Amino acid sequence: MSHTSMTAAPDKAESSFFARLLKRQEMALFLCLVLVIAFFSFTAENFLSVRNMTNVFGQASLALTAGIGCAIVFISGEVDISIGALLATIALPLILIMNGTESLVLGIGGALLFGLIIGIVNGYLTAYAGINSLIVTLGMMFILRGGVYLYTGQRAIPDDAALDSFIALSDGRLFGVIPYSAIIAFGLLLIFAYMMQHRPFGRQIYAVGGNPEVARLAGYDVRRVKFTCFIISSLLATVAGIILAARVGSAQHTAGLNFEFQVVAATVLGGVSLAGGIGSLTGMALGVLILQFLSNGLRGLGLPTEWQLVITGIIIIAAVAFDEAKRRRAIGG
Amino acid sequence: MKQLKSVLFASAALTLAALPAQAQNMPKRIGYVTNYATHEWYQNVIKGMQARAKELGIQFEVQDANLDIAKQVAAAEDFMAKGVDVLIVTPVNEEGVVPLLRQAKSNDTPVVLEGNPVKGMTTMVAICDYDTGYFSGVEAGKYAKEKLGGTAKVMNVGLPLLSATVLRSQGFMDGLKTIVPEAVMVHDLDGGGNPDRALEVSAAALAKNADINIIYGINDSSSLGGLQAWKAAGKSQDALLTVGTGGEGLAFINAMEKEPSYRIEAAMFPEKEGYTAIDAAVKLFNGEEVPEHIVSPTAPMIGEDWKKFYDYDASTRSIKWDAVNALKAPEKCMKTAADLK
Amino acid sequence: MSADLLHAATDMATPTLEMRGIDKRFPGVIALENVDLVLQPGKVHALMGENGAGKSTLIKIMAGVYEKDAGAIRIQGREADIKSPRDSLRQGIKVVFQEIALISEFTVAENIFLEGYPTGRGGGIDWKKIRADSAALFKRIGFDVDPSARTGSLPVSQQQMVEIARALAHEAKVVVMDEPTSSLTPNEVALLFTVIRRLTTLGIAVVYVSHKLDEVFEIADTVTVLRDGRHISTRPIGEHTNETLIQDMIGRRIDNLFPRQRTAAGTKVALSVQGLSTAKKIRDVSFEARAGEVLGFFGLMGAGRTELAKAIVGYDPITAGTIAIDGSVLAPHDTRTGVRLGIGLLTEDRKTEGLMAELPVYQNTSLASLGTFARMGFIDTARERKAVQEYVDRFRIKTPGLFQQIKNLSGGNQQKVLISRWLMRGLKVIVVDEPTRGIDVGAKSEIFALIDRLAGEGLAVVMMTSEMPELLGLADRVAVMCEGRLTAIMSREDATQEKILNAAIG
Amino acid sequence: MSEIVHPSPARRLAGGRLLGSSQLVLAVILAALCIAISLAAPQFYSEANVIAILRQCALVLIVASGMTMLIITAEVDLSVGASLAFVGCIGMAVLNATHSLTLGILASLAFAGGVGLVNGLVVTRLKVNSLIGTIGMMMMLQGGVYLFTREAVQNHHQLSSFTGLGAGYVGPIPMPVIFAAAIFIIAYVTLRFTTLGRYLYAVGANEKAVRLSGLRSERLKLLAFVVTGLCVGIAGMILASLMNAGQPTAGRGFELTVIAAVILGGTSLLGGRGSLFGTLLGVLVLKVIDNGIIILGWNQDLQMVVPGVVIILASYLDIVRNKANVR
Repeated sequence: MSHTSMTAAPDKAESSFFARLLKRQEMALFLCLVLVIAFFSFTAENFLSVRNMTNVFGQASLALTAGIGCAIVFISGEVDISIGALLATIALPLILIMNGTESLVLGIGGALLFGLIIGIVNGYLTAYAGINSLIVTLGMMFILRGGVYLYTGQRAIPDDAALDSFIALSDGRLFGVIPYSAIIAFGLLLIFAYMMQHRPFGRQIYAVGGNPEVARLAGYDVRRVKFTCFIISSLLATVAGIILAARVGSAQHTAGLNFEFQVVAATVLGGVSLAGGIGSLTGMALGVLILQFLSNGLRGLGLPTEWQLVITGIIIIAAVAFDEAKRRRAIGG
Repeated sequence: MKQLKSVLFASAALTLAALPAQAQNMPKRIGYVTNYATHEWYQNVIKGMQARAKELGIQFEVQDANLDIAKQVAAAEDFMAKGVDVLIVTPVNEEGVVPLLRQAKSNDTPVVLEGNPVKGMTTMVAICDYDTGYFSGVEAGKYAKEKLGGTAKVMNVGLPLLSATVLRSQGFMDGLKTIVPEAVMVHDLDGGGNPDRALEVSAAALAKNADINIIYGINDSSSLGGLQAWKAAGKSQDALLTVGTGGEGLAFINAMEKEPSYRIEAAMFPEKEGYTAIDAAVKLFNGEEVPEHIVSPTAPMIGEDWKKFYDYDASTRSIKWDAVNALKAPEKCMKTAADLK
Repeated sequence: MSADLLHAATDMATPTLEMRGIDKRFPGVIALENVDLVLQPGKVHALMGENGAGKSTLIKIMAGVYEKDAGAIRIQGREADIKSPRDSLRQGIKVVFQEIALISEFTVAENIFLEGYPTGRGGGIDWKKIRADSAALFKRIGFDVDPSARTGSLPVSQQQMVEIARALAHEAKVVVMDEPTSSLTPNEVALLFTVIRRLTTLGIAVVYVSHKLDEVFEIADTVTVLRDGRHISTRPIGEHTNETLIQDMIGRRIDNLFPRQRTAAGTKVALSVQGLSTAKKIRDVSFEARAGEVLGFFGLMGAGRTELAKAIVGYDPITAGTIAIDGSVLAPHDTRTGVRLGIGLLTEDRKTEGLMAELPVYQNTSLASLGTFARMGFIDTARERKAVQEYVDRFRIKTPGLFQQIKNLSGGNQQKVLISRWLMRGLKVIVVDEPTRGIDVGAKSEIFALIDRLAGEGLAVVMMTSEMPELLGLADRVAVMCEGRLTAIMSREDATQEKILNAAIG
Repeated sequence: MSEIVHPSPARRLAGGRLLGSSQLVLAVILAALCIAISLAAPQFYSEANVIAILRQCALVLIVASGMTMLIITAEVDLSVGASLAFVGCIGMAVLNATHSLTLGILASLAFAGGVGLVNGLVVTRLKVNSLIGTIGMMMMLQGGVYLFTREAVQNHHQLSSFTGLGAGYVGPIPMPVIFAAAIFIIAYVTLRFTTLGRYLYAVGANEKAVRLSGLRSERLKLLAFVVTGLCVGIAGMILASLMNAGQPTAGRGFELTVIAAVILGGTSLLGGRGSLFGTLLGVLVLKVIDNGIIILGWNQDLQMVVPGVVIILASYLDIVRNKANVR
């Protein structure tokens, strides 16, 4: 660390606000998003319609919500790939409790409690028992997915209670335009983005991911910070799971297959580094939106699944490679 | 390709003749959200739909959920935003599209379901899974009596994931028992509907129970996976019967030609199902009465029977519409998903 | 006698910090045994000893990085329980470690307040206050750095100053500085001493850990010496001379730290560098190194010694110039060609560039010369281990066995393994970068002897160093760098401290 | 930077004992599993079942051998499952077109090796994290295989030599097991006795040190990617032979099984540490669990839950034991 950093000149604070804005990675992502939208608005039918735009935001709410947690765990220097399986699992307590009690509050409470427990287990095994987080969450992914199959006998469980409040989570739109699910996701994004930038705890997460030894010397409880990050991640995946359960009106055992890959891809695309300590939730959100608009636009063009997969794969690799090249150039002077 | 076209024309003439002579308004656009477009079954469903839509001059578009329920909802939303006149959906899962139907209703978009029934649906085009299994079971029973000395020890390469596939397995056993009452299901496996997974789980089951003499697969991948496990174990196919379901693609034709034990295929004619779904969509668009369940025909094919329904030129198969359209579908299924619980 | 002095010290005032009878054991090793340390408010207390004497352990116990096994810590007379860095900070103990403890992605200002962010209404961080306070702090101590600069973009010496400034941002009772000047320029050292003096006027107790005797004599009031984990002496600085301090530290007299055995250097040019420039730092550097000589490169922090070292062995890319080893040009410019031609680098950063920490000693030793033990790609491990064993014996590498993970060896022994790695390979030119960093005094002279021997056996040794005694003791010729340029080359006879420093400042 | 010598008992690594202590735990788990299952269901030990287990292990072991090398260099490849399916289709198609098994195998090896090469280049040249880069490759292959073929590629010629790849026997031993054994032995010998193997460990342990020692660390990583790819090529052809067709839907989740087996075998994701023998045990444990659940007639959904628990548990035990060693 001592050598690479010696040569680059310190950034000048006097450089204009606008110039600094342009330099930020989020700006590049934002331009990329604008480009994607511009491209499809010319090529894909109906792309720019209010209906389609709000649809995309509603669809993005899942990855966005879970992505917050994923990004926070990444920033703390760990990974959580159990979120896809958790997404499916969480619908079980939710739907079962709602069917039993006719109460949305109890259902959501039960789901959050379940998510909390999973977060505690992931966090404990990683932060306190010291097992590599990739291994822990891979194992947890198997356990949760298998557990759902076991419990449900591979049957989806319908939402028999069909509470209006729950249905509103899926169908409801503010002023008949903006889906509630999108409002929840962006609300959470605002809250957590504020936390990460302006709360001591958020900065602790950055410090722990950036350099755990330094963080410890600065008096932070590194293990507790990481532990908490896993809980946050699980709780946010829980919220995403609740939204999904509402969108599909049931507990789906196959929900969220490969979801973790989508979220990880979007998060990394958004400039959040797997190495920890680098990236922002804004970047993550832009990454999610880029991929979401891309898949919506490709659908709009009538491109089959296989092309969507190929293009998404290429874009992820290209984006990360580009980002890496930029970083190396910056260091090389 | 030419051949296919001529067949299409012939069948078009036939069906047009069969339609009531009233003037119908044609929907401009129909959108279809399929479950899993890369699967052969759905590809052939889509082929049937495309053929029929072209015939009727309807713009037809497909979106693929790729087994992801969240994606399915998203694709259907996209279609509605685009303003399709009728939506056809193959639910990834029966329970998962309830909110989608709700949305479509509030958007005044009629929906035809393919394959799986959903609470609150208007109409569904589907085969009778139980019946399909049942009649192939009856044929398997006859074969067992004749060639296998009247014993029937079945390995079911099943898929508990879907009620449709569970019904097939049940139907098969029930049909089989009408001829061989002492037939038993020795192993009830979850083959994932995938050939490699089916192969893997079958290998273990075959090792445990050496007395298995009938392999039943809920689709062609499953029956072939089971059969490949049998072959890999180094067993002769002399005292074995393999029964497949679906007739989804080319695999079963190959197998019936080359594998001595692969004698029975419960064909489900995906092309026909797609064809019927488009017709149903047109009816819905015109506000006509349609039954809740429009049954698409199936038939057990034994030995060389497949040639009656398909032309095969080593790389593609083409359906013989007149033969398939001549098949009579039952009005009602013997058993449906509702009977499972 | 030292015990009397301790009593005298306690009589003066309530000590800010009192450590009594501290014990600390690691598996198989007693790191500290019954060690006392008493700090008085407003005084600078130097802590000295060889590496491995227990200074670091003692500091780490103060900082809460380690927990003591036995003993008592009292802060301003009250019993204190320090179990974690957080406890230590709460007690007002602020340790500035030798290794930079800053988050490089954060701004300078944020790093200053890393240990406790000022918050505004509702608990949000008050960024305005952070910026304003750190700007004011820098101004107060005369330190010219932009508080909103990204920390990682600063030179190491400035980062070190940021660390020291951080110690002032919080209300500390005790400030501990571990080798704070190791990467500072003379100007910055002067600045540091002003800062330390200001701290003492505020009644803060300062612990100053250093190897550099002149610094200790300049700044310290009291000196405590540790040796082999035991407390040896605590005396006012006035009672010490250079000799007595060294004697306390090593318990014996070192007559010849630099046992120069060689007679005359050869004349054959082994390494020739012409007009070398890199994208990063180096500007038009030309020099030659002869077989059998030690060519010492001196430069202050940031002069470009490490960059030069990495460029001439082919590790870092160059933008202009040629490098020739024994007349063969290093092209393509990569380490593979470099090693083939016979040039190798003994890195300054053992941990990240030298050691394969998890792998056993013998594999670490044979890494560069594995091919010579192999036939058709198969390793003759018996021959390999035998060869490694010879080096272990010859250089007296202290290891429980060849299969020991190298991370468990001491710094000096690790360095010997890395030197063996190159000797086994058989080089013509070896570039050694800060060869004694993190190595204790006893082992230092062994490393010096080794380097001397390398040159004696006919290698050209290019030695990068920031330690003047090392340079003057070992080098046949001295090259001086400043800001990426070569500013002087002089013979051993001509080289004086003044001349070298003048060239280094540029 | 502690200067203290820890005179802990000299732990032999990498080139030391045949069974490291972490493998010992696994061996015990494996033995316990076998005994428990065969007590409950004697068919477990039938010849047919043992052969079935071995055949299933074979596919995983072939790819896991390459993956072990790759993970030892501190990289990972998540695209092996998607590649497995693609390779089978390509091999089958070439076989159909040319009527030559050799060309079919060459084509599949070339394709899979090419995928490995691209992965390696993306990681070493473009400096993309291998986890992300190979997720991207996974998506491209999953999409690409359907662009290549929408249906399973049927075996038109029924060459007996091709069928023999998967279903054939040499004596009582199935062909895939022979292939797997051969590849395992080659990989094992390479890792333990050759300079290449030593360099792979070294790259994983400290890439910079390796580069300073005059070795081309990027080439070594690239090689590990290509070797992993080639292993997938072989496994893909065997799978195609077993299924008598190139199946674009095959290989779902295969990458996770392979990586799980390697991790279970004690290979560190951080690189520089691990052994093929551990991988072998890891594969056996996972497949015995898989098989045992069917033999015992248990709910097959446990086939996911149990490996999940075992992976976490084994990692945990490894850490506990390491701590105990230090004390």
